Amino acid sequence: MRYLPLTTEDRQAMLARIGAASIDDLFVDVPAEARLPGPIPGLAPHQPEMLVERELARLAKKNMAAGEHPFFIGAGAYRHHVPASVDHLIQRGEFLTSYTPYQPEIAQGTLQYLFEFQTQVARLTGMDVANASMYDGSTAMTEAIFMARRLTRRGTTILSAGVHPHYVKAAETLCRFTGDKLVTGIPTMCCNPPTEDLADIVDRIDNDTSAVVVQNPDSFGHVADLTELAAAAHAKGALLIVVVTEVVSLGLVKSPGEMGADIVVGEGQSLGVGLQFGGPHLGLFACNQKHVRQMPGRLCGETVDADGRRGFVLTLSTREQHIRREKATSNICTNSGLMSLAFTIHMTLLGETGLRHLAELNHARACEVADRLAAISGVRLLTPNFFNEFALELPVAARQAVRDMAEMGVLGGVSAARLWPGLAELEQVLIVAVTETVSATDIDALVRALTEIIGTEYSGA
Amino acid sequence: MRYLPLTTEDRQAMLARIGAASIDDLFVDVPAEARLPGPIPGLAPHQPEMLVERELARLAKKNMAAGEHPFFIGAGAYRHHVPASVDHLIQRGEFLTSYTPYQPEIAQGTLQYLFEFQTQVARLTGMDVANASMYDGSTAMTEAIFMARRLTRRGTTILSAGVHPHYVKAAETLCRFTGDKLVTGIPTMCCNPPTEDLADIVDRIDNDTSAVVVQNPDSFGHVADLTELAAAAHAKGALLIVVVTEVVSLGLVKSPGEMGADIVVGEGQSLGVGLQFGGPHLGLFACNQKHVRQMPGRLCGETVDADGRRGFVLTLSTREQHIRREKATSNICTNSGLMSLAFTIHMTLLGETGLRHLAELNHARACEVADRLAAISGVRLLTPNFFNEFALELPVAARQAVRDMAEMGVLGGVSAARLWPGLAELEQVLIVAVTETVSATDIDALVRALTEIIGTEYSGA
Amino acid sequence: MSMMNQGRPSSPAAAGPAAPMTYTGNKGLMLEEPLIFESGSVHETGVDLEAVPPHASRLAGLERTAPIGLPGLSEGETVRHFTRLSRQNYGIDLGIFPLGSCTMKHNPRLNEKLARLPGFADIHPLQPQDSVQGALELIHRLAGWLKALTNMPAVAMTPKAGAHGELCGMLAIRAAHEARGDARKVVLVPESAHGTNPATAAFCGYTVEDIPADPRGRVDTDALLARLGAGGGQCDVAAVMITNPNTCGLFEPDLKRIADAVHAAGAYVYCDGANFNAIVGRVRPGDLGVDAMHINLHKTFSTPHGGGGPGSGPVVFSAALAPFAPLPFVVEENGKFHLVEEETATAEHHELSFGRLAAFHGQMGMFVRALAYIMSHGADGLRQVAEDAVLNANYILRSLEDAMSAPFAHTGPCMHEALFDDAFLKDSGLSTLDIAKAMIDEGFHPMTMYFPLVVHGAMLIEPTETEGKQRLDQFIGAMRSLAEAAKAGETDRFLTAPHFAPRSRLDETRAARQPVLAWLPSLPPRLAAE
Amino acid sequence: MSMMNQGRPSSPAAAGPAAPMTYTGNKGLMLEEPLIFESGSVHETGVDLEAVPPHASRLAGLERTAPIGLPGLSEGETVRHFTRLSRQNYGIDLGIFPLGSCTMKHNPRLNEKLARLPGFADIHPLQPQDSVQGALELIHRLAGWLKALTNMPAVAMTPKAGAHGELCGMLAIRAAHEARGDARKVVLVPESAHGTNPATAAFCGYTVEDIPADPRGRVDTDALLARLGAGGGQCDVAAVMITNPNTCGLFEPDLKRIADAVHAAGAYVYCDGANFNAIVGRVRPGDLGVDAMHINLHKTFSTPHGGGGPGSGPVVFSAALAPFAPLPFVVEENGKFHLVEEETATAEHHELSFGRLAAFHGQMGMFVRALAYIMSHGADGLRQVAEDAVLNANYILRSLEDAMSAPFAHTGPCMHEALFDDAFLKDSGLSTLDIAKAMIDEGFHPMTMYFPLVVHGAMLIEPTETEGKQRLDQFIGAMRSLAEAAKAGETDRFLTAPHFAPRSRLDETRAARQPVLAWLPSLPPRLAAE
Ligand SMILES: Cc1ncc(COP(=O)(O)O)c(C=O)c1O
Ligand SMILES: Cc1ncc(COP(=O)(O)O)c(C=O)c1O
Repeated sequence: MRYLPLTTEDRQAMLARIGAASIDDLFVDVPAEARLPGPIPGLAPHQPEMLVERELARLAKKNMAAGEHPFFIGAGAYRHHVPASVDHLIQRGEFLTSYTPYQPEIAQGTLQYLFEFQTQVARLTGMDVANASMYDGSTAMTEAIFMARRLTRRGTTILSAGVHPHYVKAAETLCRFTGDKLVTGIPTMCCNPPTEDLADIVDRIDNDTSAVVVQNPDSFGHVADLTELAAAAHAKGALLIVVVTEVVSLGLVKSPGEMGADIVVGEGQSLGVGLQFGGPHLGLFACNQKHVRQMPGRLCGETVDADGRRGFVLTLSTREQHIRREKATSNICTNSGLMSLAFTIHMTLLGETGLRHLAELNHARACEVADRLAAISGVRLLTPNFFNEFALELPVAARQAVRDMAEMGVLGGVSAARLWPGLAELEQVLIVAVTETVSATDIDALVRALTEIIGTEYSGA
Repeated sequence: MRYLPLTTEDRQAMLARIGAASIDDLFVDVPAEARLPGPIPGLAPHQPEMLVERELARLAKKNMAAGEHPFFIGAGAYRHHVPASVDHLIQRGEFLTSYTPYQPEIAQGTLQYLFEFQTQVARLTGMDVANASMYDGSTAMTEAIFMARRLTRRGTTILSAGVHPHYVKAAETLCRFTGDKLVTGIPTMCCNPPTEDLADIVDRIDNDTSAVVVQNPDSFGHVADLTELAAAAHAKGALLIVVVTEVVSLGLVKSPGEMGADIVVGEGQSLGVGLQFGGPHLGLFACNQKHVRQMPGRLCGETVDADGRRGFVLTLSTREQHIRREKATSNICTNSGLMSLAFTIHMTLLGETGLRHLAELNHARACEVADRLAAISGVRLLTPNFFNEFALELPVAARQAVRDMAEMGVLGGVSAARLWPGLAELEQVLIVAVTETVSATDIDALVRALTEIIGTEYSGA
Repeated sequence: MSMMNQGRPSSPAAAGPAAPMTYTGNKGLMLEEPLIFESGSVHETGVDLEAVPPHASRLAGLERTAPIGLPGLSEGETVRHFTRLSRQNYGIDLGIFPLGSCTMKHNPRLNEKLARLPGFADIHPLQPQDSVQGALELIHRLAGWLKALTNMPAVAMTPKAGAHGELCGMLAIRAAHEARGDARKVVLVPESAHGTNPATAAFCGYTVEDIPADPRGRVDTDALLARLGAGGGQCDVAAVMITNPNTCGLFEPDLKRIADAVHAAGAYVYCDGANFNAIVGRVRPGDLGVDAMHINLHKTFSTPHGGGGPGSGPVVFSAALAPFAPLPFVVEENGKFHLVEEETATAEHHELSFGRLAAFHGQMGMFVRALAYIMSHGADGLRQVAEDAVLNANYILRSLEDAMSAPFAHTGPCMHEALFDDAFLKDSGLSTLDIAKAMIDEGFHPMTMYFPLVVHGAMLIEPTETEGKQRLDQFIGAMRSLAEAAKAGETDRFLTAPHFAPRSRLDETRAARQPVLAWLPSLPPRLAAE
Repeated sequence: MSMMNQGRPSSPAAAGPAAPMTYTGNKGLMLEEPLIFESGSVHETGVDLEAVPPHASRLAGLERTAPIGLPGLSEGETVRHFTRLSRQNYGIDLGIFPLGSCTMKHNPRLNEKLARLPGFADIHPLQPQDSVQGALELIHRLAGWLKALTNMPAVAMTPKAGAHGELCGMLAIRAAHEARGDARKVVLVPESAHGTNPATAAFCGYTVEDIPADPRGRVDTDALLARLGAGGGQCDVAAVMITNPNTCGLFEPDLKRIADAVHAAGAYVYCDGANFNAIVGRVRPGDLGVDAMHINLHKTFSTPHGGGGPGSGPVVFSAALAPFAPLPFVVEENGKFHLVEEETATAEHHELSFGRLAAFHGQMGMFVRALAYIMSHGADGLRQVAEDAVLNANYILRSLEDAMSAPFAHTGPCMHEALFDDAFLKDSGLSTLDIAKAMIDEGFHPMTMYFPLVVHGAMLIEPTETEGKQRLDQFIGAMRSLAEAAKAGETDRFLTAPHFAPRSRLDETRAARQPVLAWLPSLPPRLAAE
C-alpha cells in the first residue's frame, strides 16, 4: 500500500510499546455489534496507481472538454486562459499541503499572499477591504444578505431579476429557515434586456429593506449603472450589495465601489481557477472598513514580530466560529485558500495593464460574435449593453438548440430555460459568453451550427 | 513581452547610468556590416502564451502517443509507468532551475540526490561506484571504450553483435577519428538467438584487446550469462564492458558486477524519465573503485563542513575538462542532472521490493505475449531466454508489418530491418517489448493485428 | 480544528536584534520578499495577449477611467515572488503536521494529476448533460463509496466544506421537522464540539444548548438523556450534534444508545464526521443510529488543505432524512447519468428536498482526488488507514504520557489523536503556546492548541497513518526533550521561541487593535480617522 | 562555465559550534534530511503494482538471488525526502543567479507544460515515422529558426549538450579535411576558452595549441594570424575554436578578419556559441565567417539547467561543412517529414555525413521548450533579449567598476556579462572565493569564480535579461557593501562565510583525498584497503 509507511514489524513493535495485543484492542470502545470483522463486502480492493489513472482517465475522456471545442458558455463560470505558471506555483508543496495559517511564524507565505489577495480584491471592487475568500459567489451572496441584516437590523432583501438564479435559489434555501425575507424578481421578455428596470427596484425599497442585491453584468450579460440605485437605497437606510460573477469585467467596467456599493460579493474563478465543473471556485467578499467587524470569513492583517519585522497574521477572529461559536458572523471555517492563491498569481501576472487588455479583448470579441449572430436571420440581440456575455432570442427553442449544437461539437451557450426552468417566455433565449479563448474558427463554427439548426428547425416546423 | 521585466523607463535610466546614448552604443564592437538593423525579416514576431500553446498542442496531437495505443516498442527505450510524484518533484524550482552544484553550500539538495543516485546505480549494476550521469547509454558506451583504452593502453575493442546498433554506430563515428579499432559483430539468422555465440568472442580476444563490449539483455532481448566471457577477457588482460539498455531487468537478472564486469554502462530512461522521443535520456556509468580516476563525468563525494556536519561536494574533478582541459578524461560538462533525479525518485519509490516486483511483472507479461504470438501460425520465437523483450521471425516482412499495425492503431514493435538496415537475412524479424503498462486488451489487439496482417499478406502472396 | 483562543497572548516577548546582519535582510536560503505592491508596477505585466481588434464599445459609457492600482510583475518575477513566499511556509511535504482534528495526511500526487485532466478540470457545470457523462458518473461512483462506507442510504455531494456540510445536515433536519409541522428550536451540542457546530446550528436559526463532558472525556450521556426528556411530553430538541470519534480523540461508546433515545424523542442525530479517519472501513456510522454526517474529503480522503481550502463536505443521510436532501444530485438510469435539479425534482419524487445549497454541483476537483484516493486504497486499504491512524496516535499517547500529561489516557486507548493538557507545565511559567513555538524550532508544525475546550491548555496531536515509525520516534524524542527542558526550568528558550522561523512571535494584539487589512502606501484620511 | 580551480582551497576555516541547538538538528524551516539508505528499508515501497501472474521463467537460471540493497520509502516519505532536499538548493526561482557563461535566465512554465504533452513526451524514437509527423515537424521548425537566427545553411540537431555540440562541429571539420585527404592535426584555442574546447579537440584526436589574449581581453589577432602562417606553405592548423562573445564577456571585433585568414589557410572556424544570448537577433554568426557553432538551448533558449542537465547543443554549419553533418536529420517533402538515417543517407545525397553521434534523434524535450521560447519571443523579442541582457550587464559593470576592479572595463562596453578580478581585494587577505561565499549569505547565487583564466581571481557576472532593475539595484547595493566591508578589513565575516546556508564551507580536499562516492554502512575491507 504505497501511502502507508508502517511495516508489519513496525506495527508489532508499536503495539508492544502501547501494551496492546492486537489492533482490535484499540477499538474496544466501539460497541461489538458495530465492529466490522473485515473489509466491507462488495467494495473493490486497493488498486495500483497505473490502473486508477487508466480508469479515471477513461471517465475524463467521456466528457467534452471545453478546450477541445468551440466554447461559448458562461452564466456564472467563465473560461479564460490561465498562464501555466499559475498551476505550477500553486502546486508548491508548502502551499498545497499547508493548513489554515494558525501558526503565523511558519505560514508567512500563505499570510502574505492572503494580504495581497485582499488588497487586490479590494482595489478591483473599489472597496476598502476584502476577506480571505468564501466558498464561491453564491454562498458569498447569502452571507452578504445576512451581514446586511445584522448591520441594518432589517429583515427584507430585494433581489434583482438579473441575479444568477442559482445564487437566488441558494439564498432562498437558507432564508426559508432563518426568516429573512427575500423579494425576488423574475426575468421577462417585456424588458429589454429581460430584467426589470432598476427604477422598479427603487420603488420597492422601504424601511424594512436591509439591502438591494444587483448583479453586474447581470445574468443576461447586461451592464448597468448602479449609481442611482445606490443613492436610492442609501436614502432609505438600505445597503447596496453588488454581485459580480465575471471578475474580468472589472478590468473595463466601473467598479461597484465607484457606483456606491456597500458590499461586493463575487465569483473569482475567472482568474487562475478555471471551470472545474463548478467547483472549487472562489468566493469574493469586500466591504468598507467601517463594516468589517460584521464581515464573515477570515481576515489577514499586518503586524510586527518580536524583532520589529513586518509580518502577517489572521486577525479579528472574534467574528469567527472558533472563538465566538454560536455568536459568530458565519459558520465558515475552511474557505477557498488555494484558489485565492491562484487568483492572486494570475492577477499579479496580469497587473493592471494586462487586466485592462484582457478585459478589452473579451469585450471586442464578444462584440464581434454578437454582431455575427445577430446577423443570422431570425436571431435578435436582447442586451444592447454587455461586457463579454449577451442574450439572444432565437426563432427556435434554445434548450434544444444547445443540445443540437453540442451534437455538432459546439458548446454554444446556455439556454435561459436551463437557468430559469418553467419560464415559458424565455424558452427561446440563448445566453452566449465570449472570452479571449475564442478563436476565429470557433466563431465560424458557432455561426455555422446556429444557422444550420435554425434552418433545420424551420424546415421541420 | 511577458518574460522581460525592464520597462522603457528602466532602460532609459540604465543607459543614463552607463553613459550610453542608446542600446546601439553597447554593440559598437560588432563590425558595422554584421549589425542587423531590426528583427530578422521572415521570422514571426512574438506570440501570446495561449497561441503558442495552441500551436504546439496541435503538433503534439499529430503524433500517436504511446499511452493511447497498444504499445510494444523497446529497442533501447522502454515505456514504464512513472508515478505522478516523480514529475511533481523534479519540477520543484530549486531542482529545475539550479545549475551544476558548483557552490555546495547552497546545492546540498542536488548533491545529496546525486550521492544517492550514484549509490543506487552502483548497487544495481553490482559495481563499487557510479558517476553522476552521462548524456545517454550510447555516449556512455563510447566513453567506456575510451576508458578501457586508457586503462589497458590497448587499441582494439570487440563489440558483440547484440549491442544496440545505434550505440555501435555512435562508437564507430568517434573511433573513426581517434584511431580506436572496433571489431563488431553482425547479427545472423544462423544463430539462435540471432547473435553470435559468446564463445566466438572469446576466441577473438587477443593481447591488443582493451575490452569486450556485450549488451545484456541484448538487442534481440536475449539474456546471457557473461561470467565465462569475463573470465576469458580478464585472462587476456582485457576488460569486460557490459551495456544495459533496460535497467528494469536488473531487478530480476543477475547484475553485470556479479558476472565479472569491469565497467557497466547503461540507459536509465526506464526509471522516471520516459520515452521522450529519444531524449533527454540518462546515461549510466559504473565501475570499480580502483578505476575511478579514469572515469569520465562528474562525481559527487561525501565530506564534512567547517562545523563538522556531513555534506557533499563534486569531487575528483582533476579528471574533468574544466580543470584538466585537453588532458581531461572526457569533454563532458552538462550531463543529465534532472533525469538522474527522476531516476533516483522513481527508484526510491520502488525500493528493492518494488523493483523486483516490477521486473517480475514485466517478465511474466512478456512470457505471456511471447507465447501468444508464437502460437500464431508462421510465427517463430527466436529468443529462448529473455527478460521483457524478444525477437520473432514472421512469415512476412517485419518492416511493412510494423507500418500496417500502426495503421490499425497498434504500435507493435520494431523491425530488425529498421535497426540493421541492409541485412536481408533479418528482414522478417520483429522485436517486441512488453512492460507492465501492457494490458490484456493491448495484448489481444496485438495478436489480432498481427494475425490479420499475416493472413492478408499470405492471401496477397 | 481551531485556532488558539486562550492561553498566553501571542504578543512579542523582549525584542531581539532588529537590524539584519546582511545588506539584503536575507539569510542564505531564508529570503525576504516585499509585497507585490512594493515590487511591482501597474505598467509591468507577465502576460502577452493578442491585440484588441477594433470595435465599438457596448458599455454604455460605463468604462472604468480611474487607475485601479494593481501592480504586475514579469513571469519570472512572479514565479520568484511566490516561490520565495512558499519557502516561508510549512506543509505536510516538509514533515509531520500533527494538527489535531485536521487529519493532515500525505496528499498523493496522482490525485493532483488526475484532477487536472481537461475532461474534469476544463468542463463547464452547465454543459449539456450528455457532454459530461464521465463527470456525472464520477460523482455517482464517489457517492456510492461514501454511502457504502457509512452504511447510509443517501448522500448530498454539494456541500463545499465541513461547515457547509453541517449546514446541509441541519437544514435537512429542520425541513424534516417542518414537514411534519414540528417547529423545534433547540439543538444540543457537547462542550467539546468544534466551533462550527454551534455556529451552524445558530446560522440556520436554532438555539444552542451545551451538553457537558463526563470525566472520561465523553459526552455526559445521563445529562443528555435527561435534557431530552426534560420537556415533558413534547420534546423541544430538534437534534443532537455529536462528534464521533470526538474532539478529545475518543470514541463515544454510548452513541447508539443516545441515538435511540434521540429518535424516541422525535429528534435527529447529527454526527460531525471530521474524525472519520479513525474508523473508516472499521465502523459505519449508519450502524450507530446517525441521521446525518458530513465527511471532510479534505481530511479523511486526503484532498489537500491548500493553506485553508478548498474543502468538500458531502453529507450522508439516514432513510428518515434522505427525502430532504438538497438539489442537485446525480441519478443513474440504464447506464446514463443525469442531474436532478429544481426543474425535475418533483418528477423524480424529490419534492421534499430543502433546495439548493450553492451554485452548481459541488467540488468536482475534490471529488476526483477523493475517488482516486479511495480506489487506490480500496476497502482493505481504507480499513488499514483507520488502523494505522489509531495505532500511531496510541503510540504517541503511550510514548509521551509520562513526560507530558494526558488527561484521559487512563480511560483506555485513544482513537486517531492523542490529547494532552498543560498540567505538566504547572509552575514552569510556560504555556501550551510556548511548547508549540518551541516545536517550530525543531522543524515540526505544532499540534492543535487550546482545543478542545474541555481540558486546560489542550494539545491535540493527530499524526495520521501516513507517518512512519521513524518520523514518530523522532517526534517523540523531540517532544520528550522539550517537556524535560520545560520542567527543568529552561524558560527563556521557550518564551522567545521560535528562534529559527522566518518570523519570531507576531503581535496579534496589535493586528486586531489597529487592523491593517489591505496594503496602503500611507493611510488615507478616511481610514485613519476611524 | 567552470568550477573554481584556483584561489583559496575550499577547506573549512575555524570550526563553528558543532552541536545543533535543537534535538532534531532542524532549525525551523531549514530541515536536515538523512540519506535514503539511512531512512528507507528494502522492505518498504512507495508503489502498488499488479500481482505477478503465474509464469515459467525464461531467464535460464540467471535470476538475481543476492539482496541488492535498494531502500524504498512510502510515497509520502519520498515526497518529503526530495522536498526537504530541494529546500537546501538555490535556483533561478529563488533569485538572481549571475553565473557567468551560464545564462541562467527565467525558465518559462509554459515550456514545461508543453514538453509534457503526451504527443511529445510519450512517443518512442523508433515509432513508424508516419506516427510521429508532429514531432518531426517540430524538430524541422526549430531547425529553421536556428538557421535563420545564425544565417547558416545547415544544422545538426542531435548533440546532447554544448560539449557534445563541440564534438559534432570538430568531427565535421575532421571529416571535411579527411574528405580532401588533408590530415591536419592542430587546433588553436584561445587561453580564455572554456575547458570543453581543448578537451573536445583532444577527445577527437587533435593537438591543442593555446592562443594568448591581448591586453584588451580579446584574442591576440596578430599571434593567431602569425600561427596560421607559421607552417610555411602547407598549414597544419585544422581549425580555430573561438568563443564570441568571448568568456570575458567581450565581442571579438576581429572575428571576420580572422575567419577570412583561417579560410585562406584551408582551416575552419569553430565558434563556441555558449554566449549567443548576447547577440541573438542582432548579429548572425554566419555573417562573421563562422563554419560551425553549437547553440546551448539550455542557455540562450532557456531550457532549464536542472542542476546539471539535460542540455541540448544543436550545431549550425556553413555551406563548406554542411555535407559532413551527422545523421539522422529531418527533411520535409511535400508537407511530409522524414528522417534521413544511415539507410537513406546516400540516396538523399548525404553520403559525406560523418555518421551518428548518439542513439536516436536528439533532445526532443529540450526542442519543445526551446521552440516554445522562440515562438513566445519572436524575431522582435529575441532581439530585445540580447539588448536587455547586454544592458543589464553593462549596468552592473558601470555600477560596480569603482567599488570592485574590472580589468577590461576601460576598453568599452561589455556584452552579456561583466568581468571583474580580485585586484580590489589586494592586501585584504581575502579572495574571490570569500566574496562568493559572502554573497550566499546575502541570498544570492555567486557569480562564476576563477574563470576565465586570463584574469586573476576572475568574477564573471552574467545577470541575463530576465532580471529587472529592482533586483539588479539590490544586487549592486549588496555587492558594493560587500566590497566596502572587504576593503575595510572585515576579514572574519568573509573567511567564515557562509553563515546562513544549510552548510558552512565544505572540505573539498578531504573529499578528493579519501573519496567516498557511494554510501556504505561501513567500508568493506576491499575498499578500505585501497
Ligand atoms: C471537528 C470539526 N468539525 C468541523 C470542522 C469544519 O470543517 P471545515 O473546515 O471543512 O468547514 C472541522 C475542521 O477543522 C473540525 O475539526
Ligand atoms: C563557454 C562555454 N562553452 C561550452 C560550454 C559547455 O556546454 P555544456 O555544458 O552544455 O556541455 C559551456 C558551459 O558551461 C560554456 O560556458
